[in-house]
Amino acid sequence: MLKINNLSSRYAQVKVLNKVTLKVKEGEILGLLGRNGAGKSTLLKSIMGLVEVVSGSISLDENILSEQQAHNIPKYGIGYVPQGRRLFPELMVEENLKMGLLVRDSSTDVLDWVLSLFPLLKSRMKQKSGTLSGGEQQMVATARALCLQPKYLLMDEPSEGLMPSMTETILETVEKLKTENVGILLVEQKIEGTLRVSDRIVFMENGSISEESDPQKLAENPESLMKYVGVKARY
Amino acid sequence: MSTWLNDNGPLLFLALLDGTVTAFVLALIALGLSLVFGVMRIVNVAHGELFMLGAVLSWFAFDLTNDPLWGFLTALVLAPVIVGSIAIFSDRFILRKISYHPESTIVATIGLLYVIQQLTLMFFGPEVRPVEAPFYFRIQFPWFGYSGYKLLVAGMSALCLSGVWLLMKRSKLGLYMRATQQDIEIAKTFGVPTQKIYASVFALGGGLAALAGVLVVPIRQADHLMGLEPLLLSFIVVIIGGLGSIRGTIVAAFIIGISDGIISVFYEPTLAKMLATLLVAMVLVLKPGGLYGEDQA
Amino acid sequence: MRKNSLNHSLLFQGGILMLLFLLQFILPTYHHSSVSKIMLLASYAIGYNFLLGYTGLMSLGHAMFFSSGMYSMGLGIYYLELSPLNGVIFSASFSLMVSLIFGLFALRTSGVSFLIVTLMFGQTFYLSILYFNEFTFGHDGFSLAKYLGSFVIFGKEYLFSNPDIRYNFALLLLTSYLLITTFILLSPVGRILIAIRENESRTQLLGYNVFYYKLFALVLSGTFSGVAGAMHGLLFSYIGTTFAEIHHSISPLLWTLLGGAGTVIGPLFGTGIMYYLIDFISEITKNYLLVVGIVLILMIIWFPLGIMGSVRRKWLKWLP
Amino acid sequence: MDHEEEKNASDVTRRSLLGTSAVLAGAGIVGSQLVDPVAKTAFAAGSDEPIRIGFQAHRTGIGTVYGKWYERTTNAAAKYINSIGGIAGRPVEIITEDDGTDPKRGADVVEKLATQHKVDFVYGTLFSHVVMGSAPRAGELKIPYFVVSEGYHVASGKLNRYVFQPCITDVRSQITAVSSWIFGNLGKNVTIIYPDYAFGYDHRDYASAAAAKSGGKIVAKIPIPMTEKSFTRYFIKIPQNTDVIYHVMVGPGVLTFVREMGEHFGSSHPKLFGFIDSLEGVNITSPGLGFLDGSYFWEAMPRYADGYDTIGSRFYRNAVGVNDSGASKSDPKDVSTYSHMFGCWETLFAIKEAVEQSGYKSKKDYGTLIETIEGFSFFNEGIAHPQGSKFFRGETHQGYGQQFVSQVKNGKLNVIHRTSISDGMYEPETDYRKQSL
Amino acid sequence: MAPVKLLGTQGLTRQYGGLIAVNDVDFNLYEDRIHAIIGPNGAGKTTLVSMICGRTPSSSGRINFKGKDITRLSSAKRVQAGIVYTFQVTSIFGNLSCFENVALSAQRTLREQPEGRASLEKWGMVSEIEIEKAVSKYLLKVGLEGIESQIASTLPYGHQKLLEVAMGLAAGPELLILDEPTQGLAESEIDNLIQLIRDISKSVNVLLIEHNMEVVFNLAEHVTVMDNGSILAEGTPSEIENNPAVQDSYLGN
Repeated sequence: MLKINNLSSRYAQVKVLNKVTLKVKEGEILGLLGRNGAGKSTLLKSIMGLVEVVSGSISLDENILSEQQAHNIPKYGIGYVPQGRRLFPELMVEENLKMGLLVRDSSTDVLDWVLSLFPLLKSRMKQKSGTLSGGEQQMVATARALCLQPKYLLMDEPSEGLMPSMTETILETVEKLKTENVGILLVEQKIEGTLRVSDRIVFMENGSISEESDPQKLAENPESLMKYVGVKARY
Repeated sequence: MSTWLNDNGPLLFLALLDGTVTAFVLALIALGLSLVFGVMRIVNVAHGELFMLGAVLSWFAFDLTNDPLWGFLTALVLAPVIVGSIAIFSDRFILRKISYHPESTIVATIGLLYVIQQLTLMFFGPEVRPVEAPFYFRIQFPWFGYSGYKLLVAGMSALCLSGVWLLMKRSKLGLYMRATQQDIEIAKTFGVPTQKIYASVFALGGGLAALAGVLVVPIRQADHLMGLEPLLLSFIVVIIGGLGSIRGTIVAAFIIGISDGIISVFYEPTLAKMLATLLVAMVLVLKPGGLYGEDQA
Repeated sequence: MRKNSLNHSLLFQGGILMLLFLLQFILPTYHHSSVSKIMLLASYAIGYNFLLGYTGLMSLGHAMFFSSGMYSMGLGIYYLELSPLNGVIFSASFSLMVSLIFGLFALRTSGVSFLIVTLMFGQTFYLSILYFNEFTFGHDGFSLAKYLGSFVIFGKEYLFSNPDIRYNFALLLLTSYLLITTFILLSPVGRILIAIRENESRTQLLGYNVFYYKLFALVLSGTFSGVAGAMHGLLFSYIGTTFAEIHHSISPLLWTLLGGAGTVIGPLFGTGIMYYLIDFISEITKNYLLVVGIVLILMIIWFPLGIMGSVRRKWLKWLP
Repeated sequence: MDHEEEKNASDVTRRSLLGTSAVLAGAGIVGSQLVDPVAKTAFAAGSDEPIRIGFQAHRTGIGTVYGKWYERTTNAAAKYINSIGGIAGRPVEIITEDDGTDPKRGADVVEKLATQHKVDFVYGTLFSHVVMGSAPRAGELKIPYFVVSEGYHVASGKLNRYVFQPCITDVRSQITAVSSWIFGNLGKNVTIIYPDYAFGYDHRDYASAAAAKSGGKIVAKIPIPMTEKSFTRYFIKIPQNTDVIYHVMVGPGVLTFVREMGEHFGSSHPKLFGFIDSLEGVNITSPGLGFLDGSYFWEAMPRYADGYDTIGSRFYRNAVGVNDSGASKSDPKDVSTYSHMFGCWETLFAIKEAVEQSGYKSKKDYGTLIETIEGFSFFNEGIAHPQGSKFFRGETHQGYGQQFVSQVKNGKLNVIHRTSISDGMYEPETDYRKQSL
Repeated sequence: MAPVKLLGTQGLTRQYGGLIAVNDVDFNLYEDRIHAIIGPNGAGKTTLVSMICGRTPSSSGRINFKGKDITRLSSAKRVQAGIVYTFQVTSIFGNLSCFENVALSAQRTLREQPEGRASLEKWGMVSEIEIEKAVSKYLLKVGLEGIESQIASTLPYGHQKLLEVAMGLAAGPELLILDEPTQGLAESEIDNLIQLIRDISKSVNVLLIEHNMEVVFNLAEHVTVMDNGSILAEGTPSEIENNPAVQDSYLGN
């Protein structure tokens, strides 16, 4: 279980998260919704140790991650798919994936498994990742995180800037991972897809959790969506 | 044309030969600076002093063993290790404390330059020390003779360059270094101990400078002031070549080595240095990001 | 509010200048002369800081400006038999021209590339002084002492080497540099320069052609350095390549960073401290550079903003 | 040759002869005090206020090796002078400040010595650009400034009336003296390789002048920048018809220079004549110097004791702590700058002579002191002047002595020729005595 | 009266490596109405306006403003021509006071307007008093009066955004581009901002890039929808609201 307990954190001098408490179980998909600037990305970065934690804690099973240095956190099995993909642009696709494999010394079987999820990448292995198209880059970013055999995967707007068909591929992957018992914390803009794949939905506003709900209820009662995300869902 | 070649052929040949040797030596000295510059994005002004330390340690080894070959081999192993340790120490207790801030780093490494230079003067003395080459032979061309060891240095330098290239492209450490260079934050999220990577890069940079010092000292001698000139030249090579690009470093070293060789054979030397310096400046003015660097908008 | 800052800083700088003025009556001979020299070198550093501190461009070629001022003045007096006053005016226009031409090229680059381009141009200039040694007297340099006559102020005759003349001319130079920079910095132009240092691309997006302002800062900085060089030559009568070497470019960088880049008065403190640090320590040990090195490292760890930069952050917020 | 020059020249010959005889007699102004050194160790009562001599030393920077030996020599001379009763009965105190081998700092040091340490005289510096930077300040401060630099800057009239170079021959005179020997003994077609800065230009210009006089020819002039680390590309510019390579390489590159010259030429090469400045502080048996075997060097004072064995030079060698092959007695690997540092020893004695003869008591006597020195015409060989007698010209403030030519054989420098003072004389170009004090 | 065209792009494209951020866009903007661009993150909105204001060079295509081709003008020249951009993430001068921030922007406009010259006219300089007056005016306009001496980075986030708007206004725009002005603001702050934008639009043409549909439908008179670097749809807010293609792109299918 990935537990976030009463977490406050800050960037430079500005406080960005305020007493956030959240749990994600293994094999559970948690959708995190909220407006730009609500603190969703910061929450993911806090888990990865990239943002200074002021108070509260983050723990995985019995390990307290918030006491660890950033580079040790992925070793517990936490994969991160950052916003904007952020591949190592001068590295080949192969090398980007290797970065994932090296985290927990994964075997080549893992690579085979990951490539079976994204067969297109097989033909791109020797290409510099910065020259790939947006959709291909997103595949690499996801594949790179999967290469460390994550127990939990943190995904920050994986569909950003992608064509609908590509978004679909990503969501399918998410659903496939659920069957492999991977817990996923999904930050998304595309509401419908998020509602479709998530087990639970959490809304954030101004650095805090403002409401928790489940997708069915939201579908029946879309006011929260309007309030926190500012869109009308088409139900 | 052919009479010109007849008259100047030997000159041209020598200029190319000498320029090539200079280029290889320069590339080796600049390589460490380039790595540090590329991965850590800081300018290590003390780089020339680390090169000087390598040369001086080589003299100590030579003096101690009193045997060119054994001294050379000892220095080849010890100098990079000692200088690398000094680099790690500096990284831990100086650079990390100022958070690798670019301007502060320049001041701090100038301070380090003074400290290293003065300590060397204290322990080593002001004299210029010769070191005998481990292997020595002379090659006779029809028009003039040339040092075999110099060609050997060029060869060993090429070997070191390929070694570093392999390290960067094929090893885990190299992969981590390149990843850190491109996105330090994301590198952390893939388990890269970036602090240690920084320390290793700084140590590797220092070690390479020291290695260059050991290789070069039999053709140049050692003294405590020898660090400034290679520092300036490496600077130029690194910037012209483009941030952290090994290929750029080598190409730039050749441009500078060969152009210096040719210009100074055919012109008055001080004029030649003036022209060469101006040429380099103009390359940068026309291509501000360096030959292989990201172009600055 | 700017007026506030202006008043405060004029009071503060006025106080320091008044102190320097009064000091000349009590300082022992050696320190009297040292302070004259510090004021001259600090003027150079103030010129340097105008570029580094207010537009964020770090140069390693300012010795070129300093020595172009110094040599144009000295050679002008030697060959063209200019009067000292005309010599200084000549040097000001010469260094202005040098920095303008240089700026048009070098400002195409920025950051570390700018650093290297300045270094290269500086070295080219240094080498050209050596190359044209029959005209410039090369590495040895030359002394102006013989060619400088006396001059009359209020009916009294003075030599340039007169300690009081030296002290007060240096003080005059320092005062004018401090006043000019303060007024520029607190004027609309200064506001733009500071904006360029803080965020160049944003300044561009406020509708300012950043290049022209950078060029202005560079030319002013170069001319200030050049006139400081000319005054150095005039008052201390030696002109030599040591003032064109890279070390002489590194010095104002260190003085400025030590004193606080981006503070008008900082370079004066930086220069004074470095000068006396070397002076005192070299008496105790011949390894004074070791101590200087350690001090530099510790200073930058403890006061990353330089002395006056830290003072401004903590206490004197209005400091320009 | 006009009448005046003729008179000068004959004067010199007479004096140098006198000097040579003085070697044998051990007599002379200073020599007489050596008869019983112990008798005068007690300083005259009431005048134990020391004579303070400021020493401007190259402790750091490119002149450090010279600076170290200048300091050793100076301290040895001061110690000896104090042991024989000091200067005019007053002890000598040396106050040393580092000039960093930099003209800027040099001027500051002169000022600091004069106004802070309140020394009576400033003395000691070697590198000519430091002299150029410092001398104006000495002139302004009106403090006598004795340099040990061998530059032609004093005698050329570039400096001022307060600057003296009494006990080391200037480079113009050295070149004039040995050039005629080169053209006469080694060959007529000479290629000259020299550093591309002031010191080198003196060689280029005065060697050319000497060539014209002695029927020789300079076939090529090859300047090398001071910062050069590799020289291979310059050797290819040496013309085929060169009989003699005349080389002056001051600076750290010398060993490389010699070794690369060897690599370039192999076994058949022109004769070599060099100025020992290149090898000052360097062991002749250093690796790579084998190529120099059989080549010739100018020396101002022979490094090896057997090259010039006089009472004075033996005493001096002992006092400074140098062994018979020119290295430190305490560390045989530490080779001295023997052809220059005697200047420090001798200059201190020149100061002693000047003070004692002028009756100098304090700074207000500077005028008399300067006029007294300007009245000097020679210094006698002896313990005070171990390099040999000197002819001194009051109008140029410059001293002139004999020079040596040595040949490298079996890793050792052997003196094969000694010039007379007159060989190095030239027309004076200035008269400092006309300047006001 | 037919609307007057203020700005137009033809075939504007921007490519980063293998990514095409903006693909062959023809975008037109007419005077006297609030125009909004909407679209999901990564749709290319910011890249498009960055090319319009000259922050980002275009890979190909042309831009016209008031009938003149401005494709090759520097960003500074475009600001002088009247295209003013305020940043998505605040890009104020954090180390300077609020006064300095607005003054920087105001002084250029004043210099170009004769009434600002007052006594220093012959120097081509602006009197500090005029600048102070202008700064007060703009700070008052965005509701930040009295914070002149505060260091900008110490302001709350919402106020920094308002300061940014004040700087934009002080630059004397003919076209003010607001890039996600409501991002990170609280509900109450958003309401104030809507009022402010409406007020501004009386004298200045406003181009709004916004995520918040409420804000867009509340303010905009014309809406352009972008997705995947291209224009997906254009029209009035109600047309857009009922466009199924837009619904798809925005909410996923």
